[in-house]
Order: sequence, then C-alpha cells, then structure tokens
Amino acid sequence: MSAEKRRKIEPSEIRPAPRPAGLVLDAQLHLLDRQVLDVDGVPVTTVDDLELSGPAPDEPIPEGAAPPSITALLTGPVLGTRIFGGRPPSNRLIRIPWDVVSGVDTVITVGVRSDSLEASWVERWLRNHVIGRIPGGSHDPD
Amino acid sequence: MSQYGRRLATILLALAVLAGALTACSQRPSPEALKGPAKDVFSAVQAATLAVDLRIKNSTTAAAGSTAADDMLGEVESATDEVEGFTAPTEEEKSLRDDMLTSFATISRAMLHARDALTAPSGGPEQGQPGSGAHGLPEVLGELRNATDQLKALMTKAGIQ
Amino acid sequence: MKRLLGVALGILTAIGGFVDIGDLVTNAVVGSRFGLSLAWVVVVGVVGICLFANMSGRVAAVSGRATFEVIRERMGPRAGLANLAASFLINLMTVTAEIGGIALALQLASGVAYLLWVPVALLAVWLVIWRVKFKIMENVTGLLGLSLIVFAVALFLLKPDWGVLASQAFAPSVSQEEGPGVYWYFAIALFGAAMTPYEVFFFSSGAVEERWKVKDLMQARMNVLLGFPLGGFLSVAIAACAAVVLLPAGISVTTLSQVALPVAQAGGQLALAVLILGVVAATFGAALETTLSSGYTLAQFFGWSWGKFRRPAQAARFHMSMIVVLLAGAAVLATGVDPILVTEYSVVFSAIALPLTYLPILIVANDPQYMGEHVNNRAVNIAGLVYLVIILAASLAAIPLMIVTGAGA
Amino acid sequence: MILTDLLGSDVVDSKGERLGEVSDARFALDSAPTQLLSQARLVGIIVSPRTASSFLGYERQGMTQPWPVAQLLRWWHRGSFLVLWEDIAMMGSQEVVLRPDYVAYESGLPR
Repeated sequence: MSAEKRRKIEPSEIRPAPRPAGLVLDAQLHLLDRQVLDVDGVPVTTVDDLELSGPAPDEPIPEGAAPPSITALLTGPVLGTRIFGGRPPSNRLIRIPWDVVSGVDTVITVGVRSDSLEASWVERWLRNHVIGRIPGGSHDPD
Repeated sequence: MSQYGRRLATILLALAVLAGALTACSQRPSPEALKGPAKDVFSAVQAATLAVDLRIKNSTTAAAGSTAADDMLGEVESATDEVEGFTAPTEEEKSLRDDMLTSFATISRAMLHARDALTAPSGGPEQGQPGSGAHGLPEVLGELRNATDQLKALMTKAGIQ
Repeated sequence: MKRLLGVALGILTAIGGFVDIGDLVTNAVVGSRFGLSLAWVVVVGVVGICLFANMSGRVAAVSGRATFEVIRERMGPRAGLANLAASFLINLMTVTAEIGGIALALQLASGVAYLLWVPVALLAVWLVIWRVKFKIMENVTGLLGLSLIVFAVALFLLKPDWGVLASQAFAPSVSQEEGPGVYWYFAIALFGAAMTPYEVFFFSSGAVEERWKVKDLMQARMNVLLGFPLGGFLSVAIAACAAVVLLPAGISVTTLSQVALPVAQAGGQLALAVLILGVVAATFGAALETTLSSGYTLAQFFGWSWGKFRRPAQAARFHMSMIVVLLAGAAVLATGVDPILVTEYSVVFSAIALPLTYLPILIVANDPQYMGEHVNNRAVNIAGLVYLVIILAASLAAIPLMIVTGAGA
Repeated sequence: MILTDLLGSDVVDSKGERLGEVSDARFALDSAPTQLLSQARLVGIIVSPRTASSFLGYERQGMTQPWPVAQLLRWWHRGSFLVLWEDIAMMGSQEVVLRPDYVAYESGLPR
C-alpha cells in the first residue's frame, strides 16, 4: 500500500460535473444485480458482473486513449467469486454480449429470446431432462 | 474481498458455540431443577384428565382423545428420562428424586390405561361400558385424579408451587 | 355484483390465509401460560404486517418487481445473499412446520400416527403447486381456513368471565411465576408469528403473478386492511380459548391435541370436526405459500424465470427448487423432530430476520425511479420508521432472550 | 477487464497519497450505436473517501425519504467525487493511479 497519508478532497475543490449527451448509467446503481428479461419478457438471469474492453492492468494508459466500453454482462459462477473473492477462469464466464441489450430501466431487456443465450443453459437442461419429463410439466396450469 | 469470507467464518463459529451453550447439562435434583419436569408432567396429566373427561361427556372423538393421551404419555416419558439423568449425592436429594420418579411412574401407568380406554369406540352414552372391566373411562378418570393429587402433594412438599 | 363478490372473496381469503401453524401454536401456548396479557403484541404485529404487505404490494404493482429482486438490487449481492440464506432457512423451517401441522391435524382426525400422513401431505402440496391455478389455490385454502372461526364461536360457548379477559388484555402484567424474560421472549415469538416474512414474499410475488396494476391497488389494500385484522382477531380468540380452559387447569400447550381441547369442551365433536378442517386448510394453504415463497426468493435472487402463471417447463429451476424444498422438509420431519418445536423456533427466527427484508422494501417504496408518484406518503413513512425501530429491537433482543430463557422453557 | 476488480480498489494521486476507494463506475450511452443500443462508454469512476460500499445508491439520487436512513447514508458517503477517464493514469490490479492534473467533479447523478 502506498503512503498511508490521506489527502482529503476539500468540498470547494469539487466542480460541477460535465453533462454527457446520452443516458448516464452507474454500474452499481443501474446495471449490477438487475434482472435481465428477454424479448418476450421471460427472465433470463440477474447481472452478476460486467466485462469491459478496458485497459490492461498495471500498464500506463497513454494520453487521449479511447475510453473502454462494456463488452458483456456476466452471470453464473462469477457471482460466487464476486462475494467471496478470487476470480473464475475467463473461459468459465457466461457472457451476454452488450449489443443484444435493447434497454436499461428498472430491468435490463435484451432483444433476443432467452433460449438463444448461453446464460440459460441450466434452465434448458432442467427443462429437457427433469421438469419436462414429469407428467403435466408442459401444460398450462388449469 | 476475501476478508469478508474470513469474517463470515468467525460469525458461523460464534453461532455454533452459542448453540452449544443452549443445551442443558445434567443438574442436581434441587427443587429448582425438578420444577421443570414436575410442571411438565402435571400439565400432561391434567390434559389427559381433561381428554378423558370430555370423552365421557362424548364431547371428543376417540381419535382426538387417544392422540392427546398418546402425546401426554410422550411428555411424561421425556420428563422421566430427564429426572433419571440427575445425579443425587445427598440422601435427602436421592429420596426426593425417587419419590418424584415413582409419582411419574404411577401417572404414566394411569395414562396407559387412559389411552387404551380412549381408543375403544364409544359404545353409546351408558357409563363404564367401553374398555375392559377395571379400565372403563370413569375408573381411569379416578385413577388419573389420584395420581395427580399424589404429584401435587409431592410438589408442595418439595416446595415447587 | 361481481365486483362485490371479488372484494368479499379477497377479504375472506386474507382472513383464512393469515392464520398458519405458527399463529395457531404460538397463540395457544401464550394463551395457556400468559392468558391474554400478550394480546397487545398481536395488535402490534397485525398493524405491522398490514403496513409491510401494503408497501411491498404497492412496489410489486407499480414497478412490477417482487420483493427479493428489490432486496438484491438495493443491498448488493453480499447482503442479498445473507438475506437469501436467512430467509431460505426460515422458509424451510416453516415448510417443515406447516407440513408437520397438516400431518398432526390428520392424526387428530384419524388417530393414525402423524408420520404416516407426512408423505400424503407432501404429495398433495406438490400436486397443487404443480397444476392448480394460483387464484383457485388461494381462494379454496383461504375460504376453508375460515372454519377457524370455530375458535371465536367456542370462546362464546365457553361463557368466560369477560371482565377477567378484558382486564388481562388491557392491563397486561408479567406473572411472577413466568418471569419477564419468558414474557418478552414469547412477545417476540408472537410478533414473529404475526409478521412472518414469507407472507410478504408471497403477497408481493402474488401481485406480479396476478399482474396487478395500479388500479388493483385499491382492492389489495382492502384485502389487507380488512382481512389481516380479522385474521389477527382469530389469533386472539385462539389465545383466549386456551386462557379460559387450559390456564386454570395448569395445562401449558406443547402439542396440537391440547390446542383442540377447549374447542371440544365448548362445542363437542361437531366443533372439533370444524376445527380439524380449519387447521388442515390453514396449514395446507400456509404450506403452499411457504413452499412458493422459497421458490420465489431463490428465483428472484438468481434471476430465474418463475411464476405459477407459466407452465412448469417454462420455469424449470423455480419448480425444481420447490421440489427440493419439499423433500428437505419431509427429510427433517422423518428424523422425528417435533413439528411444534420447529414451529416455535421458526417464528422466533422470523422475527430475527425481519429487518433484512423490511429495510429494503421501506427504501424502495420511497424511490421515484421504481414508484413514480406512488412513493410512500408522509404518514406511511412515519409508521414505517416506527416499525423499523420495533422490528430492529425485536430482532436484536431475540437471541439473548432465547439463551436466557432456554427458548421459553 | 472485470468491473468488480476495479470496484473497491484504492485510488491514489500521482504523489501516491490515498484519496479513497472506487465506489462505482459511470457509463454514458452516447457513442457509436450498435444494432439496438449505443456503446456504453466509461465516463469515469466515483471515488468515496471512506468506503466503497455504495450503500443503497442514496448518495447520488437526492432522495430524502425515509427520513433518517437517507440522511445517514448521505453523511456516510459525503466527499465522494467523480474522476473522468482522461484523468486516470493507470488501472492497476491493486490500485488506480490518477494523473497529476486530475479534476474532481461532483458525483451527483444528473436528474
């Protein structure tokens, strides 16, 4: 850890923020832990983490470098490591690419059907191997 | 991030120790320690007496009555096990514990008769008909009342109000 | 006319749905040991559940988000996971207690050992969750649960000394025999029985299941504001029956068969039959609600597709988790643990975990992004704050009291 | 890069003095549009002097109810500020280093 001395930012030094043009999203507030619905409104999963096209760690960022952007919403095993520390190997990350995201409100909507997403493989496995097999499994409750 | 994991583990450990403290260890048969089992058995025999009384008035079904008697028998047995677990070094405590155990035994015998009498289908309103001769409902009721009075006397003697 | 029927149905269902094995046992135990001197706790609990259910129902209706999604979004994954673990364990305890309650009631009716009834109850609960429509399930168990009114009828038939009962209720005194520690321990247990978190998970998820919109809020508020207090009145009637018959006889309730004694004494075998029907319906309804609640909490935390309005195949993980919960409940019962004991612990742990679910709802009900202009008004916020203090106090005092009194022994 | 590696790590200025922890990352959807939604560009990071736990999102939404909870949480996060992407020199695995001439902006969310 670098110098323990803490330099307190005086409130007077804080200037009004520049206002970006488009929709402004804070990750913790608007993206993380939000429910993801597919195009028909079927819940897909909850956003456990975000993947950025961000800078490589521990490398100085050149002046005027393009800012990173969100490449994918992450879900699945990454929730465990987010809470208890550590990091899952990158091949085990389940991704929902950012370009299928169609809207961000109190929920995040994607423009595709949930069955087409890798994030719903557990649901599909259970449906085909367990729940679908039990009689009455694919009937509307009457 | 992982210090949360460690903190979580310490909390769980503390809870486990807490749970350990909850289990009662074996005590000496002081009136204070006997108060719990004695009151439990008193409550159980009163409930069984009420069940038999209601059955005589045909206010309850055979199933409900016998279930009540069965439950109460279970209560008396667990109280008896608890009192048997007491260590009684002095002579005076030993006699108190043994009196208590004999009283519990008479109560559980009375309850056994009550359960048998209660399970017999009610043959109609006349008295004493269901169940074998000496174990008709009114006789069982009397037996239960005597056992209760015996326990009550013992409790007042031992200073358990 | 149809609307009036709908309103009446909603209220009746709320009454029948309010009382479960936790209310039944805790009120009977408290009545048999403290008389009505703890009746004020039921009133506090009922007002609390009305406030809490209203807020979470409004959050669900306006924002379309059920309770546990909101909890995770607002508190982040770590606090959310702790909340999920606590709520899930308490739900599992309550499912075990409710299924045990069904079995005990059937034992009371048949004389056959309750452990033989557990698989029957389990299968019946699962079948209803698997096939029966949400609305039908809710109404049938609610209406049948109404037969618990037999406790109120029995109270009148017992012709008690109303003066004594009233003095106990309005001038509560801690009887020296039981001691203040046990008195306050059972106050928390009664509070937990009235304000069980699963009722709120079920209520707000039900709002999403039945696609409530803002216009339905009026009906929902009516159900809560009329149904729950009447349900609370039933709880007090249960305690009063025990106070009139069991307390003088020195019988302290530890089994369901003892709870039935006052009703048998008052109304004979007919009243007993109605009571058993009421207990089976109330515990069956509660078993459905708690099993669904555990499915809802898991699905809403992990973002699975959930809901009885969907085909089971469309909500595979939701249904799978409920099957696992039911089997786990049965496994716990198979160990021979006394369901009444499980019930007594489940209501106290409900009180302990209540702040974890109450605080996020209170916060989101004030968040314009979720609620638009339907945010809490000033009165609701003041009441919400008062209850936040009560709930925190009960939650903090529960464990120390549990140790000091040996869980109310 | 995974976002949660960034959240909660320390923020130091060019002289190595600790300013606080990254409590959030702000994005704006104003750059090149993809098929459905435009790219979410990283505007900057929000630094909180005391704790990274962005508690219930109060500190940036100007909400005042319920009465004590909102005020308590805002007090807990007072002094948070926004640092733009251009002012970040290095995003290390241990800490984020800012450029010497970084500017601290208000972190309040534009209403």
